[in-house]
Amino acid sequence: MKKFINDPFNLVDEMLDGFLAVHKKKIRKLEDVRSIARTDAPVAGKVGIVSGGGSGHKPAFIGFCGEGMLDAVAVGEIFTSPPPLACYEAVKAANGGKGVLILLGNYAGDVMNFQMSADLSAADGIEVEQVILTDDVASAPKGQENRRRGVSGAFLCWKVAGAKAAAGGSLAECKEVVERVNANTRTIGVALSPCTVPAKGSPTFVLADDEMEYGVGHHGEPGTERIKMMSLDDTVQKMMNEILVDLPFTKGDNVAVVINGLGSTPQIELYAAFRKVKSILDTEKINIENAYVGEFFTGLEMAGFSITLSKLDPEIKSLLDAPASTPCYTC
Amino acid sequence: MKKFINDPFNLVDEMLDGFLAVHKKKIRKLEDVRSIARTDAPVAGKVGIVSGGGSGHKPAFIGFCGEGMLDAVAVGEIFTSPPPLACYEAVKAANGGKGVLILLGNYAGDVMNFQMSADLSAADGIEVEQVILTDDVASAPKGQENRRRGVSGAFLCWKVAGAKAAAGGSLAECKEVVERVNANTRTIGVALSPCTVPAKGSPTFVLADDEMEYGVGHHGEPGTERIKMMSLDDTVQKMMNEILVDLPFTKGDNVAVVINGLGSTPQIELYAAFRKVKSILDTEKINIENAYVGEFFTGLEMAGFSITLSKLDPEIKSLLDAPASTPCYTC
Amino acid sequence: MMSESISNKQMYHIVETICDTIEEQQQYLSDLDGELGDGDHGVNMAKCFREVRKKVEPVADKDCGTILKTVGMYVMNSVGGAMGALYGTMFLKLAAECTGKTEVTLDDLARMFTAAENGIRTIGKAQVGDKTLLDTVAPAVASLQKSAAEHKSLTEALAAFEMAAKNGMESTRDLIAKMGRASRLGERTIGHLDAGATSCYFILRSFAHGVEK
Amino acid sequence: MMSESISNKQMYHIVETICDTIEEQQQYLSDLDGELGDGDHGVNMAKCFREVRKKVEPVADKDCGTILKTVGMYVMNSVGGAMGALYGTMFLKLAAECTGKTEVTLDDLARMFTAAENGIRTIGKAQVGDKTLLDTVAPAVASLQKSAAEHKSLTEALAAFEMAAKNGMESTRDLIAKMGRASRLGERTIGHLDAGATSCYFILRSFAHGVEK
Ligand SMILES: Nc1ncnc2c1ncn2[C@@H]1O[C@H](COP(=O)(O)OP(=O)(O)O)[C@@H](O)[C@H]1O
Ligand SMILES: Nc1ncnc2c1ncn2[C@@H]1O[C@H](COP(=O)(O)OP(=O)(O)O)[C@@H](O)[C@H]1O
Ligand SMILES: [Mg+2]
Ligand SMILES: [Mg+2]
Ligand SMILES: [Mg+2]
Ligand SMILES: [Mg+2]
Repeated sequence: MKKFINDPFNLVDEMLDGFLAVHKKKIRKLEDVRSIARTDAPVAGKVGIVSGGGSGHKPAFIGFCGEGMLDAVAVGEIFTSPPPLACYEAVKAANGGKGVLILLGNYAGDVMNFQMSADLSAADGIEVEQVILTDDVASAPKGQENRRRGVSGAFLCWKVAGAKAAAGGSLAECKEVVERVNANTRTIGVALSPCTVPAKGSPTFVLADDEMEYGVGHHGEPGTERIKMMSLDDTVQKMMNEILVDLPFTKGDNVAVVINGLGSTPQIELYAAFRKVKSILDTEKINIENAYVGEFFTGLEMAGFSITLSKLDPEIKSLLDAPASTPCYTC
Repeated sequence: MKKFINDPFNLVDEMLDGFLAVHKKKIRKLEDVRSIARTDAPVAGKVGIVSGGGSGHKPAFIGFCGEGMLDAVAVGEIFTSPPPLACYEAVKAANGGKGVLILLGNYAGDVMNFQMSADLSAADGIEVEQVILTDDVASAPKGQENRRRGVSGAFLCWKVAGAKAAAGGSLAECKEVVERVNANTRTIGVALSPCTVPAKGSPTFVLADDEMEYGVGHHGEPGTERIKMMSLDDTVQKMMNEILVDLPFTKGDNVAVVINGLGSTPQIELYAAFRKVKSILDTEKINIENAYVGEFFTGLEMAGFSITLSKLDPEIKSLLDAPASTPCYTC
Repeated sequence: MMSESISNKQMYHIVETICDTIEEQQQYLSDLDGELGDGDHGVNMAKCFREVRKKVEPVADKDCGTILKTVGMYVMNSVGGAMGALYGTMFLKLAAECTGKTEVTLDDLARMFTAAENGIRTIGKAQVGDKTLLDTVAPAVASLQKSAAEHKSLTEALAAFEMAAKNGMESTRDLIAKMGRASRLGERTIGHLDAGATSCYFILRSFAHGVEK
Repeated sequence: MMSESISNKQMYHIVETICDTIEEQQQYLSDLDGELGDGDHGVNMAKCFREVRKKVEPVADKDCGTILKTVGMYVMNSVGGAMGALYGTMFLKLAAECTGKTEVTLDDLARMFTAAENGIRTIGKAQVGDKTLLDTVAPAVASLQKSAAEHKSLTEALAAFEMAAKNGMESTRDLIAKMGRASRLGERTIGHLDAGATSCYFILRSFAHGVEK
């Protein structure tokens, strides 16, 4: 394992120290727990939007804490969900009196810890709702959507939730619009090489020089197939075939596309992938309204990328386009 | 070589197709050459700011083309400077009648090709000035600063030049302020693993499992030393020792810091590195006014990072803080 | 001969035994998790119980409830992950049922573990047979309840408890994972022990072994 | 026996010979560049001259100036890098001195290469001895000028030209690089041939070999 680290068990704290120092104008740390909030949280009279999860996915989650997106974020160890107290304090910090919406990925640890924080918050009289995000088509078959992992589609959900809350939406409205985005979003990922959790020291999987892990998760979870290397265009075609039929996306749909680097894939390859996605969608007469290419939800230094397609309606489109100002995303 | 590519010789064009489609609101392609410009270029009555160089450094250079930064960018093959015609068309596209400033890295190909484009532009009656950027302390000893490579300090130069031009600065003023930034900026890089130019197919260098390339260039150029792996803190300390004495930076100075990922180093490590930089500067009583952590100038998928320190004066500080809206940097 | 209750001193030894055992078994637990999950279970557990050892030392002389609550609060509030929630709940529930006690009888122990099992079921939503640590906990707790009802000696009860936990752990080998990361692998999980069920066996076994010290 | 001038048909053969030679030597050139630079010289050159072959075919029957200008325009405007600028300049300067000519004499050739050398010096700012392609060009051009002044036969002149280019290339082995990427390596560059000087030798040699066809 070659990494720029000191004691692996201090890495998340050291990262957070650096992150807080760089972005002190936008975010602050909460006391006693490893959670952050936008500097002006709670915003009175606004629904609070909270997320969180394991570290190692940067810019997710903390990079999207700020105006127009997340009010507070609970920070876990690498690939490990944050404890209930961190989630609970994040909810309290986000609570501006109009309720708090928690968005979380569908991972056992996140579900348990956020549920406990929701129970604690409810006992405090805070109105709390949760939406569990499930966009990864590779992680469970169609018909079992609620068993799927939440992956890079989360970026769209955070953006929409934050914008809806900023626009004065009620807790129920914010929840409804995120559920709508989640229901209309599909992602699939592929990897060429694994990542290594520093505290563990060995890679999450091993691939031969001519192999790809198809359907891989953001933590290096095994995919649905181990396939031979293919050209970029063939890889994208295979991924798109799977995504398009799953929702399905059809002629005339308006969509947002996210091409998300999983860690060490150069941007040059991500933009080349977008080119192929666009040419497929052009052929299918599916209209790209919003496009995002870069790193949004990584898995440490994994080489790979994911494609997310999300069917838009006018409200969702306008919420995506609403302003946001966070450490890692500004529009 | 494991990469998401089709024909390696088409990679730059495919990337550019994708890039233009994603960022069409901010940038457009120039006709007949591989160069881009902000959609509203040339901006009448504003000095034009042009840069360019080989591809594979994304978000540099094209990611910083837009309001408040670069007006036009010439795009080369991977790690190969663009031809004179591409540079010349970029200059023409940026020329709003008040002259054009070209910022380029100190690489033989860039120097020759931009010089030819400057000659062609001058023959057209366009007032052109060039500043050759030279921030990499590892690439030539002190006293031979003008032989040094231009690396991630370029990000600060582009930002300052763009802001000065946007503020109505004359060509001479824009040139002078960039020269001031360049003269006050020092960078050093370190790598844990190489990158592979797709058309070549083999890595730029080979390191043992316990080795780092210290003083590495953005193309994987050999550094000044091949050293044993060290902790992050020791690595940063060694780099800072070299940077601090070179300018030198001293007590009471106000500085901007850039921690730049070279490709596959996770953000978590970059922020942890910033933490150590900050603690060293705190001890030295050097004041961090601006901090930038992320990828600004990569070398494909190299694992590594560079530290840039730039001494600020009030004008430079305010130009760094001025608004910019480009595909990959907005403030 | 063992006394018919567990003293607070013994409870402290139990916690020490847990810490020692997890440390020894770190690699084994990670290897098991590597087969079906992300391979970090040993590291997670070892890091957790290394810290537990430090946290619990200052309260070594306190009552059983305080000792177990100290473990539970740390695990619940600092560890994170499914393990933090599940084992945090387990220790907090154990603690809540012996608040203030410097001696814990077999009846107490049965009540404590019944509460712990319920807590784990509530938060984890797993069923017996889902290939989780519940497959270790449930038969062990049932055995404890039976021993208590039959007024067995503490020694006998703990031996049966350990054996039931071991059988429960072993039972996961033939099961298909229904919860957590491993559940994505479906049938491929057959033939492998569940990592959480195994670490849970080591923890429960430490109650038997720790008392003997 | 060779005629005393190079026809446009022969000039086209020369260009074809350059393309063939670069293709053959691709790996060798990359290996040389790998020792002192970034290892892409062979790939860069091969890609360039594969395209040159296509670009020059449609003008195969045109005058020498048109043929060489077609090469030069492509290299200058499409290749990029130091090589694009330097070789682009070389071919454009060669072309400019034989505009409209279907026959090129030794005197013409000497004038063409003198212009090319000057162009390379102006744009590259290298000196002889800096371990660049100029170390190949300069002695070869000097030899051509001498042959022209001494009214040598074209055959003799081209043989001397090739030999001078070869010696020039070989001279780079003992030099310290002063320009380009390799210059950062200082003394470590001694003992290695310069990649650009070597590709330049292959190009100049093709003038001799191409005429023989
Ligand atoms: N819902 C659940 N109820 C009970 N135990 C569970 C549940 N989900 C997961 N587990 C246990 O968690 C163990 C994995 O723990 P660990 O590797 O530390 O966490 P992670 O899966 O987050 O890496 C599994 O072996 C299983 O026994
Ligand atoms: N200023 C210069 N003048 C003449 N030749 C040069 C100069 N700088 C570099 N060269 C030549 O360029 C060659 C390297 O070319 P190449 O590998 O294609 O480009 P790059 O160095 O950009 O990868 C060197 O071997 C050297 O002969
Ligand atoms: Mg884990
Ligand atoms: Mg090169
Ligand atoms: Mg695990
Ligand atoms: Mg080269």
